[in-house]
Amino acid sequence: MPSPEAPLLEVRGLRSRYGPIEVLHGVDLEVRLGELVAIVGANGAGKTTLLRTISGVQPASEGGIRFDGQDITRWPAHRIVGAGICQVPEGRQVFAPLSVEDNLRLGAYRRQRDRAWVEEELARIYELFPILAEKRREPAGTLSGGQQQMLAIGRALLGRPRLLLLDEPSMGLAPLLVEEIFRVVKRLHEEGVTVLLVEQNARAALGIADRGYVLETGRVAMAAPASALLEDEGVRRAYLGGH
Amino acid sequence: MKRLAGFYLFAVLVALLPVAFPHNYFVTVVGVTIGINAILAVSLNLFMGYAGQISLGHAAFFGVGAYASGILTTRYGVDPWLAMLAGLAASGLVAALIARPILRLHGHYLAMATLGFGIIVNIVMVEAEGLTGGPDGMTGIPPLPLLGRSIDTDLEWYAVVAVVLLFTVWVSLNIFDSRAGRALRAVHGSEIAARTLGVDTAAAKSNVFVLSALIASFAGSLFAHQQSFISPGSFGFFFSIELVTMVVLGGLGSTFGAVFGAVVLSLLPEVLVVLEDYEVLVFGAVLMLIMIFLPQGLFVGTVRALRGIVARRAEAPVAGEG
Amino acid sequence: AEPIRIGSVLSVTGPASFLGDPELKTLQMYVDEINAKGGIDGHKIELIHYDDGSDAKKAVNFVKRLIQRDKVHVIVGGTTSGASLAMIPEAEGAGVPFISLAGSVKIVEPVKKWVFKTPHTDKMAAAKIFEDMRRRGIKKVALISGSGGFDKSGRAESLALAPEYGIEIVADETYNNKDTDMTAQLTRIRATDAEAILNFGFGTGPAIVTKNARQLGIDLPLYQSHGVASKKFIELAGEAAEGVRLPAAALLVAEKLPDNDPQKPVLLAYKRKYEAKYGPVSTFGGHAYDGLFIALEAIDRANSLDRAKIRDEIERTRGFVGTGGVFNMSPEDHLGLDLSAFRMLEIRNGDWVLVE
Amino acid sequence: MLEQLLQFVVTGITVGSTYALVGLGFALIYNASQVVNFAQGEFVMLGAMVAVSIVGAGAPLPVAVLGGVAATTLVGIALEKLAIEPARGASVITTIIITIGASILLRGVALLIWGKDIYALPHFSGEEPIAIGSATVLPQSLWVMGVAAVLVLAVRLFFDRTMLGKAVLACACNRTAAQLVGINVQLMLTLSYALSAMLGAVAGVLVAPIAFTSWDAGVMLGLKGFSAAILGGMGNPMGAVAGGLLLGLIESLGAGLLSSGYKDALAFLIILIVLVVRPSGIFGRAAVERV
Amino acid sequence: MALLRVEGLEKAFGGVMAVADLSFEVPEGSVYAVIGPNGAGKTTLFNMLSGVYTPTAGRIEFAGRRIDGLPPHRVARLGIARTFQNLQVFFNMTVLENVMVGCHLRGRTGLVAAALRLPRILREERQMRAWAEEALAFCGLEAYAGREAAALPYGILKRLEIARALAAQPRMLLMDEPAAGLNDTETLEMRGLIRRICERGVTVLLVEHNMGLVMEVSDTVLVLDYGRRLTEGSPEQVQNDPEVIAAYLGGEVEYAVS
Ligand SMILES: Nc1ncnc2c1ncn2[C@@H]1O[C@H](COP(=O)(O)OP(=O)(O)OP(=O)(O)O)[C@@H](O)[C@H]1O
Ligand SMILES: Nc1ncnc2c1ncn2[C@@H]1O[C@H](COP(=O)(O)OP(=O)(O)OP(=O)(O)O)[C@@H](O)[C@H]1O
Ligand SMILES: [Mg+2]
Ligand SMILES: [Mg+2]
Repeated sequence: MPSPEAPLLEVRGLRSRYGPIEVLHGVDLEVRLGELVAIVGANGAGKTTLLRTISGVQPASEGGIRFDGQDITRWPAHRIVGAGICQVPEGRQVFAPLSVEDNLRLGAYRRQRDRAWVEEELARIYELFPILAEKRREPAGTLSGGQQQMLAIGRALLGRPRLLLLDEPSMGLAPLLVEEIFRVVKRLHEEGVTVLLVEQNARAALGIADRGYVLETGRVAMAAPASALLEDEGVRRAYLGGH
Repeated sequence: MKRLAGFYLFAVLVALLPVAFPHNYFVTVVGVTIGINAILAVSLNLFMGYAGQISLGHAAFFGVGAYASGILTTRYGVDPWLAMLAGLAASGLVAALIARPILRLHGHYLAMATLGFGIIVNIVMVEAEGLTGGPDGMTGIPPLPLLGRSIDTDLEWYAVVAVVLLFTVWVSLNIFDSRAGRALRAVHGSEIAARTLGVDTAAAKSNVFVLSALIASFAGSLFAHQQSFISPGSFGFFFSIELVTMVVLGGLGSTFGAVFGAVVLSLLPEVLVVLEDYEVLVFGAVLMLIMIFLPQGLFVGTVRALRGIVARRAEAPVAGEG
Repeated sequence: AEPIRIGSVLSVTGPASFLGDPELKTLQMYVDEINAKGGIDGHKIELIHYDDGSDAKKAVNFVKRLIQRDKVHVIVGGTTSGASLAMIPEAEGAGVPFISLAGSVKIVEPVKKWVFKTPHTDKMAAAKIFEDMRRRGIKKVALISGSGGFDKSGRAESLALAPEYGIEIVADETYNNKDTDMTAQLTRIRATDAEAILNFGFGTGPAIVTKNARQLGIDLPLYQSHGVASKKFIELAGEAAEGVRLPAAALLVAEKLPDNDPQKPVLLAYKRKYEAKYGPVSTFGGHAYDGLFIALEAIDRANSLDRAKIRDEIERTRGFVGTGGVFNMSPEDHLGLDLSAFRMLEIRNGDWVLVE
Repeated sequence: MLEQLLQFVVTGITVGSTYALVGLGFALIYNASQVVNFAQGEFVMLGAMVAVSIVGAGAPLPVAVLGGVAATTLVGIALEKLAIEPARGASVITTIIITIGASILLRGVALLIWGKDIYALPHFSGEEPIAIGSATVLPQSLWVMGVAAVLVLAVRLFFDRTMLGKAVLACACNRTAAQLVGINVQLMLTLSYALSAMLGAVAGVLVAPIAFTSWDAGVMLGLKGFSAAILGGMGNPMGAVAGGLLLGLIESLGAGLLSSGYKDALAFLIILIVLVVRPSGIFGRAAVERV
Repeated sequence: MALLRVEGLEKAFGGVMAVADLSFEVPEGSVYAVIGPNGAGKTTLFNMLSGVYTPTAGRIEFAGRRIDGLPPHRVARLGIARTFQNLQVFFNMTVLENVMVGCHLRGRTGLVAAALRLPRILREERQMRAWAEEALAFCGLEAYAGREAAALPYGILKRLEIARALAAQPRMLLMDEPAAGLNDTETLEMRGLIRRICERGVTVLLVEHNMGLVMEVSDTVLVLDYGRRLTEGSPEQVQNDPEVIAAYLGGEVEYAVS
């Protein structure tokens, strides 16, 4: 059990590269238990790469990642998921030929033993996104972009995350649903799930976050309480449309 | 000029080899085999590497060319060059006929269709004994006349095949950086996007299929005259797979990769032959090891690795070519 | 003294490997033995061999390699007819005596200056079979054959020869050499009025044909070709092989030959030697034996390593007792065997029995 | 004529069941990785060869069958661990070339161990033909058909009803996403290679009594199995069976009614026609890719 | 005059009516937005307009010509280009090459001329390269020209698709969620880009969920719901339409509008 102050997720000096090109140049970041932390940054800053590296689908070339007191830097991805880190990946990444329901159930792949919980959560997700219930037998590949995004979110929730990594969860969603998503994130946060949120809608993200990081070309440029970032002139100019 | 720098280097190498080793079996005899295989691999790479399609029936076009030359010259006394033209016409026609229906298929289904086509052609070679001589093949194919004499010696053949190979490589490199070539590579990248940008993908695929069939057929005619003997076994499904292997082994999409793959795959058995009973085993193992450690292919993988080292030295992102 | 360089391209792997393998073993065994005894007139023998993997295309390069790089004095080899035919232009062009180990008549007909061969031809096999059929009064025959060179050539020779023996071919079926079931073809044959079945093939095909015929309850006399002349066939076909007849070289029944048979001592010697080292003999290895010794005796007679002289001496081979028969070559006949080289065998109680 | 036809159909089904069994193995690995495993035919050969050796050593047939299947399964696992796994991130085509290399290697190994001889395995329940009307069939063929039917159902249930099966499918369609839901992609791959090696070996030992086996026996069976799997619709176990049976029937009817020399050409021609009409095979569903 | 005229358009997938009985007109030179809930049929509409799907009923007229049922490359030839919601970048090429494929329709040399490198190829290559560079610069991507497309972040790729489509010099550009994945500042830049595209005389058909962007750049907004027209009007009209608010916008639009 980590002590209350000890961060649930701790990233230290993380470097990551695609082939010869390094894109994370030593990122330090932490998320405490129960916190909602937002990351903002321009296109190509390395937000997606950071989340991929935390989830273990992208190798870290240097530095370390600790989760819940354990060093998970070199763990295989499936073990990291097993430990409770779930991700809504960029670009949805649904299992196109599989049915919507199979996609969701696969989200609970490592939670299969909690049968009752899975059924309950499934029902909850269908309630949240009724269209998914309607299309439960359809191949996920036939869904519209926004519907696939809903599916990706639902799939991650079925993993019963302790730490939820969200990579632009509102992308491609209708305004009504964007609101809904933010409500859900907020609720999860209140229920005690720790959240690391990457959002293009920085204003909204920082609006519900406790703290925020600004990532610039693979480095943390700023770390501060969310409210402070919202006020910061530089952040406003670069990420919030300058208002 | 930079665009063709590699080509000039290659041309010089091809030209110098026989000068340096005029009576070396590996240059003048195996070199001809390698050259023909390289022509085939480069032509297949147009279809596979550029357009992102697959063909497990490429050897069939090689065979159509060879048999056209063989049959017309020995049975009907047609002039070898005319026979070669007839082979080209036949291959081109067959390719054009099957291209449209078959090239609608994708991935493994396309592989199956081309495989089936290749096997059918091969069965005809075996069964139509009256024309083809059946499984034992046909002998006595005359040498190729050129400039008033016939090409006979190994060295002469080396020269002919080298010229054709260089021409093929040049053509392939030209296509890479051209409107038509980019359209093909776009088909590889995303067929839908290519279509919405005005590329008639069906036509593009079909054209390159026909072109690669024509080159293969030409190589087949050369082969028939050079060997003076042909049999169906040389044009079967195994050889088609070997050609695909050459292309991938060298590096899919790269012209020199295809040449390189052909060199390695043709030379390997000549070298491994001393291993006798272990030859098959070692051949398979070598093939696997190359692909495991250089999944991009021997040529492309090595070039990338070298570039990576350079880039890391310079710590600057690099731009690529193909 | 300069070693005698004997070159060989054999199908040691690939579909024809069961032919090429015993051929290579035979060559190696005798070459080693002769060298151990000090060679021939002080000349050691150097055997240079390449495996064409049953691919005629490869054989062409290898024969060039033998001629250009290895500078061999004589070539013994060419396992398949395809490979042999492919090698002929090179041997002819370079003027190297070439003794082929493959079956097809085309290799020596028409006669080519530098090319000889040792195995019986398919035509002889067909003739031998038809002779036996005529003796048994069979007039209508169903033909079934594989798709390989051997099979097809056998089929063609049978079709051409049948009328000479007053035999009508009432069915002409084929199968693929790797097929696993021939009941469809045999069902068609069953519906004809054939009085016997003749199968030209080798490998698994003939065994499957034999078994399938029994499965379908066909009890016509079944003839196989010399392509199955090995114990393996009996083993694979099992009980179904009972009563099957085939023409074969005397090697298969060496022990059962009458003592006055001139071939008997040669056969027994080869057989004992080979079996002591490698297991059951096959007639294919025997062809290599014949080829090797015809070449060596010719070199001995020529008393020179001059290729042309060796060639001339090979052509003068008379009364050479080999495993395939007694060879009498001539400028018109570069094989030198007659029908008597073949014996008609029948399988009884899992063993060969001489029919005559 | 009708009598003959019955025999042709029976033969077609017999041969087709073999193709179906081999095709099933292709479908399995394809489902896990979209890779066509060119070494599938060698699994068939290995299963039979090992069983032959065990019988030769004097063990009873059931032991030999189990031994052949077990040994081949291990080879399948080894292939995945030693060749597929280290090539992580290789494209589908590169992986396919690796399997081509593996098939050559396995043939080479078989050549060293067993030489070039042809071997037979004893029939499981005798060789007395069984009459079906005017047609006959060997008991061994019934074994082939029966086991094929059972295995197809099993494979189908595996993919349709179990989470494990779905996880295998998930790996093929999106590796990253599969990792992100906590699937051990490596393990799934190993599992699928193990299972298809097992399927291949089962096919091998079942067919060896009828069709014999030798170091290169896998090539043609592999080709036919691949054709069956494609004809039916790659990845669909039912498709592999339908494709196999259809292929068997085309061959035997082609040989019986038309020309035996061109029967294979006919089979491939029909495959071509089917594909032109149905580009994803008989049972295959067109890939859904939205833009 | 209307550049695009759609009448009674319908697309059914099995039982699902993705688009039903849809009619509208797009005047030349305008920015015309199509909005609606997820799954309303917007992308399906684009797929039909660009020839990727064949409508099950109805007609599409572009510049007075009927184009429904035409294959995509024929549609493209008439002057319709598009971007994709699910990126369709040529990942096997560089950024410049991607955009040069965009110029495909403006060139005319074929495979044989290319193979033999006839002199006109050289001229055309130079020309295409210039066009492509111009399109890249227009979208602010000149710095990326030589980069492999596969190694670029999402946001850049979205702009690359726009540059590629513009390189075809279309009369009409279909943009499917160009601002998805962009932060507010980048969305502002996108707004500028769309305006400039429009200024070049290209008619823009826009699908977008970012209402801030839609409301600011569009001349007309069409709202779809379940494949049918819900309403059509100026941004102000649509924004205040209670039906649209209920079905799509929701009460607190603060998250969506920048
Ligand atoms: N597969 C890849 N190969 C090489 N480089 C890559 C690859 N993917 C991303 N990059 C590079 O890594 C850097 C960071 O990309 P990343 O996708 O993490 O950015 P991001 O912050 O998520 O951007 P966006 O907001 O557009 O999603 C970029 O410069 C990009 O070019
Ligand atoms: N190929 C297909 N097969 C089956 N259903 C399809 C197919 N394409 C689209 N649909 C269905 O049609 C409907 C409309 O999809 P479309 O992608 O057009 O929506 P959209 O308006 O673009 O939504 P979004 O805003 O989420 O991108 C959806 O319900 C979708 O599931
Ligand atoms: Mg990102
Ligand atoms: Mg959409």
